[in-house]
Amino acid sequence: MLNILIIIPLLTVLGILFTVKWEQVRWVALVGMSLQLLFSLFLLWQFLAMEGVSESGMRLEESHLWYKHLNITYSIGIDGISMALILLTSVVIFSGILASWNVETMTKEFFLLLILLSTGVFGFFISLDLFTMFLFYELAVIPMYLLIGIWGSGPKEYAAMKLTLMLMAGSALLLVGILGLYFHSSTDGQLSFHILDIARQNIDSGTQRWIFPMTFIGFGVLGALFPFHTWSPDGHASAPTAVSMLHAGVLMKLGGYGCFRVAMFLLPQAADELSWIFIILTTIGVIYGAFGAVVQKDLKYINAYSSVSHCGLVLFAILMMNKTAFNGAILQMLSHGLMCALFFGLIGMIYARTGTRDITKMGGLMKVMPFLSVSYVICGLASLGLPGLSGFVAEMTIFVGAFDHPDAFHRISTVIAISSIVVTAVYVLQAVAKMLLGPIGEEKFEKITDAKWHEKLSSMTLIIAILIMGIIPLWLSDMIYDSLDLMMNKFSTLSYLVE
Amino acid sequence: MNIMDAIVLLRNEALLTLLVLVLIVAEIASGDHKRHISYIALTGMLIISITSLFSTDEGILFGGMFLQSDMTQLMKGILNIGTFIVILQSVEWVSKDENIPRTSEYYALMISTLIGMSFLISSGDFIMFFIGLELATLPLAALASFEVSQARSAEAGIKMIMSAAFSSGISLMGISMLYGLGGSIYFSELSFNAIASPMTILAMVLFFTGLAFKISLVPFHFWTADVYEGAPINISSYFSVMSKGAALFILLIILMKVFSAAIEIWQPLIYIISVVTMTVGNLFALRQQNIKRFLAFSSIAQAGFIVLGLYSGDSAGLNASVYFMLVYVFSNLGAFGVATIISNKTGKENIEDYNGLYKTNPGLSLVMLVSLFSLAGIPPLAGFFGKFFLFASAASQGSYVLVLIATLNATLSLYYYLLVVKAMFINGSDNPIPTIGLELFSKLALIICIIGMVAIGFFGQIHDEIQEIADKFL
Amino acid sequence: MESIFFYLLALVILVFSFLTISSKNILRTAVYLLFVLCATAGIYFMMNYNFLAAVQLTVYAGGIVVLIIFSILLTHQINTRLELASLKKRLIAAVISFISAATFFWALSKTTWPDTNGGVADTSLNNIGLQLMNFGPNGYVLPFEVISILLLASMVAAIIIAKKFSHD
Amino acid sequence: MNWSMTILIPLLPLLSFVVVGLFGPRFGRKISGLIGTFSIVLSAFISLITAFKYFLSSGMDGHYSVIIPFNMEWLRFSDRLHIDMGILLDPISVMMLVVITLISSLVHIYSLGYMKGDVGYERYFSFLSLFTFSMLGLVIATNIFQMYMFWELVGVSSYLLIGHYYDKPSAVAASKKAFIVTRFADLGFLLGILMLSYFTGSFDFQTLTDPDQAAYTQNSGVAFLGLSVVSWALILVFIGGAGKSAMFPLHIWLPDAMEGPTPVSALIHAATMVVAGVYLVARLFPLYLHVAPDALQVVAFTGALTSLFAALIACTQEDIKRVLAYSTMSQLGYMMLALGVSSEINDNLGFTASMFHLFTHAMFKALLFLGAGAVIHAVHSNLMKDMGGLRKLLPLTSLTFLIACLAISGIPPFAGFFSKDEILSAAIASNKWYFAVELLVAGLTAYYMFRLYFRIFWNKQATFSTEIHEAPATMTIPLIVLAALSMIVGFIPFGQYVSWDMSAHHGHINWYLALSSTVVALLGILIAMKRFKGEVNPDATKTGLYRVIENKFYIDEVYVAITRNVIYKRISQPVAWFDRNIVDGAMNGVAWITNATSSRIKSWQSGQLQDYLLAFSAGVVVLFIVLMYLVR
Amino acid sequence: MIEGVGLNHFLILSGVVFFLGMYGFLSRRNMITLLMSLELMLNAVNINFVAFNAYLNNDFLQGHFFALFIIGVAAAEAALAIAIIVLLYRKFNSINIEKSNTMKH
Repeated sequence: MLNILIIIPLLTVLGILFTVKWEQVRWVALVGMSLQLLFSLFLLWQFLAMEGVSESGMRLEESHLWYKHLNITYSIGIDGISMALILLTSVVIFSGILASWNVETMTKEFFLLLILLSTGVFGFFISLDLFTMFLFYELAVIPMYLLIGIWGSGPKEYAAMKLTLMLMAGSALLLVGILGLYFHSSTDGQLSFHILDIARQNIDSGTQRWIFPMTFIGFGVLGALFPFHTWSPDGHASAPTAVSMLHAGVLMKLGGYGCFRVAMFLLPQAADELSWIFIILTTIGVIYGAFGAVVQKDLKYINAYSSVSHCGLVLFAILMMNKTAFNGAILQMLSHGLMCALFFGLIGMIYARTGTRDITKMGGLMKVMPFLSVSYVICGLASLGLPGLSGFVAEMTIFVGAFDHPDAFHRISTVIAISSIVVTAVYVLQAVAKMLLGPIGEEKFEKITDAKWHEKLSSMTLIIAILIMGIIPLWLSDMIYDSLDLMMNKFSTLSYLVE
Repeated sequence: MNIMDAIVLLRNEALLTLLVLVLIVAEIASGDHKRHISYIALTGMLIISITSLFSTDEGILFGGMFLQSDMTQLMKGILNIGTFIVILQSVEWVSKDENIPRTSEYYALMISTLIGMSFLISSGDFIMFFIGLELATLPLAALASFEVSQARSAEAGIKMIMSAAFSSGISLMGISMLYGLGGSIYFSELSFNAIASPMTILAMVLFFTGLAFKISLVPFHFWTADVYEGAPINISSYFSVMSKGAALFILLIILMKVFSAAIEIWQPLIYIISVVTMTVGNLFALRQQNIKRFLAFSSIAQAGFIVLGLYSGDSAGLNASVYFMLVYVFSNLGAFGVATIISNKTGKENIEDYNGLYKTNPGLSLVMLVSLFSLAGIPPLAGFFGKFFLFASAASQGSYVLVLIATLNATLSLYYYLLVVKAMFINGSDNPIPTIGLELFSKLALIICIIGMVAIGFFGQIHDEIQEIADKFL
Repeated sequence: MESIFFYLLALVILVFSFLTISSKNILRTAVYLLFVLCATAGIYFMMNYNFLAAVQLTVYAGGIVVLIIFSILLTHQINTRLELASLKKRLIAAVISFISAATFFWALSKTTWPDTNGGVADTSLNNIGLQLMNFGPNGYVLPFEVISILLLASMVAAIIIAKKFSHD
Repeated sequence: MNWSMTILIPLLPLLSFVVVGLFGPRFGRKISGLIGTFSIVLSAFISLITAFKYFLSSGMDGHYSVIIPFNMEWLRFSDRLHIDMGILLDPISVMMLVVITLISSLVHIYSLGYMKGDVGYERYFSFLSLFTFSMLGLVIATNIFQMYMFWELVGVSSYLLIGHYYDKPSAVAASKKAFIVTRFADLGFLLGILMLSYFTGSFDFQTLTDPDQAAYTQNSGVAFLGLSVVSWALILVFIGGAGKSAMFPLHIWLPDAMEGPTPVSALIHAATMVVAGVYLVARLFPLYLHVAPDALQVVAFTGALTSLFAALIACTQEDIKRVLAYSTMSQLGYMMLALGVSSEINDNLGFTASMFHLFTHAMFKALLFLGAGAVIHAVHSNLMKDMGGLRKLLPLTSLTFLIACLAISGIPPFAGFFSKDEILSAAIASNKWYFAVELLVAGLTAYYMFRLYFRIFWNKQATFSTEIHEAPATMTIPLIVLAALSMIVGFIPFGQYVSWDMSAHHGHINWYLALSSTVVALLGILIAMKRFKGEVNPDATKTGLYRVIENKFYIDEVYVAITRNVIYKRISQPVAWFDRNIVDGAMNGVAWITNATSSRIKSWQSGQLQDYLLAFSAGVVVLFIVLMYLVR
Repeated sequence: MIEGVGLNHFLILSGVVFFLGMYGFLSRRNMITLLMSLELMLNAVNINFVAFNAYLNNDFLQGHFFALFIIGVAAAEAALAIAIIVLLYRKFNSINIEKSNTMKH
């Protein structure tokens, strides 16, 4: 059944290929992605209806042998974590399509690549086999180059190249890590790329110690791990709206999810031993991204740095290695995905109207485009962790989880990370104040119109998702929480870890 | 041995020789309708390609000078298919006014090199090895200087033949030493009483250079770029795939089978060569302006990856290399195919000229894109699988550092492939290449390449099949 | 007695080899090369490889050197004094050649050659002819055939390159 | 007894917020305003019923029990830690419910008139409803995390309302400042919560405030800087409270917050939200008292300092709303002090006193603000120099304002007298210095309030550009109601209802103290009357010290210096620079090095065949040597 | 096999000739002299083969035949090279190897 998640986008791609008029292309894309969204919801319903967790912890598992000799399989399956991220992806891609309704140059190619990218993302989230996971990972990254390079703005070639190369360099490390895992997946008998198979194996700690950094940094690059995050500001700033949305909203989650599923899950011992290095890095990243955002003038840069901070929090939480923090990490991925997508979507819409992204040149936009402005404010509030919106749920879970470590090192880094929420408030409100409030910046802004239907629908989808997550988080949190048992079992073999 | 069995074992070589003869006869018979010769060559190659798909018996002919097995047959098949594609791509160029008088010579020479490669792969002793190698090389030098009106074509020819001669001299020195040390020219009878003795190592290195030269491994690669640039572009593509492939195959066979006991010597050799080759190839490739030079350096870097498969010295490595070569045929010929068409129609060979290509020639740009991505190893194109298996085979020996260097190099290579992609898709141009109407054969060639690149990866059976052949072979 | 003769020939080979690579007159160079080849043929004779020596004389000395002389004439080089390459280049070439040679001789000094001599091969023309046409072990009919393809191809190749086409 | 009705108290405003917020523009101004007002009035009504029920029926035996009519799991962190959403009824929360809904209803009604003609009318009402909802959620929180959530929501609705006039840069800046400063303080709150919950394994107030549990006894040892871990946690929590309640030095946002519409100031920045800090400390009071008395010292000291400090500044301000804002701060200081000095010695009178003062203060301070609003509404200015002699033009406003001034000054029998008296008696029982300070502040309070009063309503008649007339009924009715309340609420026997252990106490008035404080207050009034009843030249009296005080001790400037110079220039800009140049530079550097290497080795490919072959030969030799080295 | 002459003497002779040829190939400018240097190298290799055949593997004539085929290939190589040299001479009007460096970097 999970195959449908890949089949729908692929069919959409085909559909787009055979569509002639550019006006129709976007409709094809929209219909495809609406189906995808509906199917994700259906899947969620199915998932929640399913009683109990199977022995492997995964549901709807399927496995087909692909490369017999290397025992590469096409294995898919979901647990609560992937389910949540699939939902996120389908929401974001849906609103991404709507947000890029007005792409007029090479429309066909644009939507084609966009949906191809989303195929990669869906595939990644349902993969249980490291090989296919890696395959989908790269499939998701590469269309980015063209999407930014062709439809981007500013120094787009540079940004696209930097982004692609840094991410691919990350995946270079990752590949080595994956091969390392593969060749240690069994001491006798058949080697395997299957995550659950590898998880059953206790890899010796010396091996873990070198594979862990490889995989963690490899995925971490995409998860904006400091200091490998520099592709993010330039990349986001140059990318077209929907791409920024998808990239910040979904693609960066691949990094976090990968760190979680591969680095932490399969290499618990090394994770425990080496986490301090990465905790330092992520703590720096969290606070550093926030401070970096304070002085930015370009809206996209503000959000890019804020992403560094928020995604740093994801990795930070993952490294805290207890159930609550893991839960928080996944929630933060969802929350950040939704609000970052909304942010970038709104920025795109604002940019399309004002022709600038410099907050010092804008002002008073609340008057002329109340819908977009209010959406922006809601998003900003979600970003700074206002209760009732998604950010709060995620951040608090992380903080509570992270605070569960009694030693001074974890405590101090937690406190530093928490203090970022103040800085977040500073830059969010600063942007809101300069851009939306105050007197109208330039005369030409007075003629600006508010959002069109597709823009409204795009924003509303995300806002509703943010609200649902913020107001009734329990089902989501429980869904993720219950799926963490698999992970925790793996950790429980390490007697010295605190639960 | 039954004569019929012998002919069946020799079918590839026999048919190719027959084709050469037919071509020469056709030259006389064709008169003014030289274009028909192209069709003959095409049909011939198609038939031969198809026959090479069938599995074969193991066989030893000529007292051990000719060895045939499924593996060698597979290798020949890959080369045949590649040659078929190259010929498809050549038809347009050969039919130009200045080339058409020499049509049959062109094909005859090309196919005679293919005969050489075929014998090279099947060689069971050093004499056949040497003659096969020379037959695979010498006519190519002539083909490189085929465009007699072009000075740089002549220059390519001289660089090719001089380098080749020098390298075969060095290599022969090594062979003579191996003969002295091993006591025989037959691979099966070679025996070394002290593998790690200085002379054995020296002889092996000297011998290795002859093939390294053909595969364009650093530091024996310098001729490559100049020759590719100067030679007619079809010949460059032939160089980059077939010539390289044949040498790689025989290197695989010799190292893994003949010198399998000497793995402690050549494993570090491959390590060093592989690292140096991909790094240097990449570093040069990223600053090239001419598409042929660019592809030349890219193919050098690819060669660095290919020899990774040798590193493990087991059947998985053999499989990985052969599999990659299969993929590489389609990928590289796809890229070269586009470059050929553009060069033939407009004479433009600089990457700058490709600016804005997508606007005017979306089809060609897409083929180029897919080919370059396949070369760069981007999923789900076949190149990704090929590279992955190469890395996996190297990693199976525990050499993760080597794999890391390779993967980082793959990233670096992505950079320059993206430069071309950027030129085609992103850059604008005041004077773009006009829309090109494709001829049937060129189109067909591109379609075959695309199918190859897109489809191969999805069929795991191909890999498994090669694995079985490789297991049987070693 | 034989050994003295060998050393004499060896000396000839060495001296003329050296002259071949150092002479400034191209025609003389060709002649020096001829001497080298002939002296080598002499060694072959001494070793009882008469057929090989004959081939050496006819193909090498008679064929290739003549070909070279023709090409000298064709390219109007007969009177030009060869210019020397730059000192730097010669120096680098000398150093690299010398190091290569040194490595080679060092390796040679470390080598004991395995002696697998059993009997003495028949080097008569008759036997050689039989072996050349034999397709069993130690028969050389296959290389013989393949080299014919090589020669054919080379011939075709040489023709298409050197031939002047009408529109050239 | 069925308390499920109470759930409507917060839900009605929430509903109003959603309905008005989403459909306000559709409904039109009038209906939106009415929906908002009606829902909150209904909510107030239910609150009053609840209060009656609670105090009269539940506390018959002199002891009130905690009632949790509703509690539902909202988010689960781990097996032991989870956030619940629920309703907790105990004396202080019921008292707060009444205060909030009452003041809010009056402010709503008042706003119907005050905001008439404003562009963002619907927005205003929806946010007002949001605020009310959040504030109600805060006080009825069953656990500290729920409180934190609503705490944040309160902060954001305050932000939204302060920035109501969002095209005015000063309002925008003020709203931003308010949010960020309180956010900073909330950081302390959050850390405090995390620490407390880590030790106790619960967010629940009932578990949390049980001082006997093992977590506290185990962690009572000195951990850091002479204080125990729990003390630190409670100090951190107090920082959160101090931020909301504008305690020194986190007070800087409150005066600026006066940029918002005046009814908002009355509701949020005088009566309800700013007392959240006090309420927080009161909520955790058993914990402070038993586990961390040293934290309570901090509370007391901060309260005393703030009350004095703010009172001094209030004497110098020209903007009437700012005077009131500083006055609020000063009174909040009183409340904090009262909590801080509360101890076993005098039966924890301070706790009751604090709550009592909170209660009375809400009434008269709201009245003051609303009165000031009426004045501003008439005069269209906030500055005293534009006013004067208004008592004839605005007789009703003048009268109610006078009542409020008397109430806040602590003149019997107005409400403030009773509560202030209790505070003073609590203070004197604890520390003489605190008493002295508070007495001084009482005098100062009287002084600045009457300075305000005289300068607005007496003084010389100012000239006005427009005609001045009394406000409409929607605005005057709340004034009258509040004036009435300010007069009578002091007589409520507060100790019987609200006390720290939830049992009824019988308070009594300490007449010596009452006398002394009244005298001091009267003295203040007299001085003010002497100086400001007639014409004044505001510039004449400005000495150096006066200027320092007028400029609020330059605290704002210090803050600006810190934020601008340290955070912005010393941290953020360097971080941005570092990112652009060092981190990004490193990545670009890798690319540069690759390119440079590439162009450096370009000459290898010289086009000279012999160079190639030289490399070839050299390669052979090098390979051989390396292999010799490696193999052997 | 020659009485009184060891295998190493042959090898030293061939080695010296080979590396002289190599030096010539690497240092001379005229393409025809390059070709001649190459012949020296191949000749040296032939000596090797013959010597090994005579001294070590006298059972068969493998080295002998190898030398024979090398001569044949060398002839083909030389012929082709000369054809290209002639072609080049027509284009560049020079057979200086250093002059044909139009393609580089």
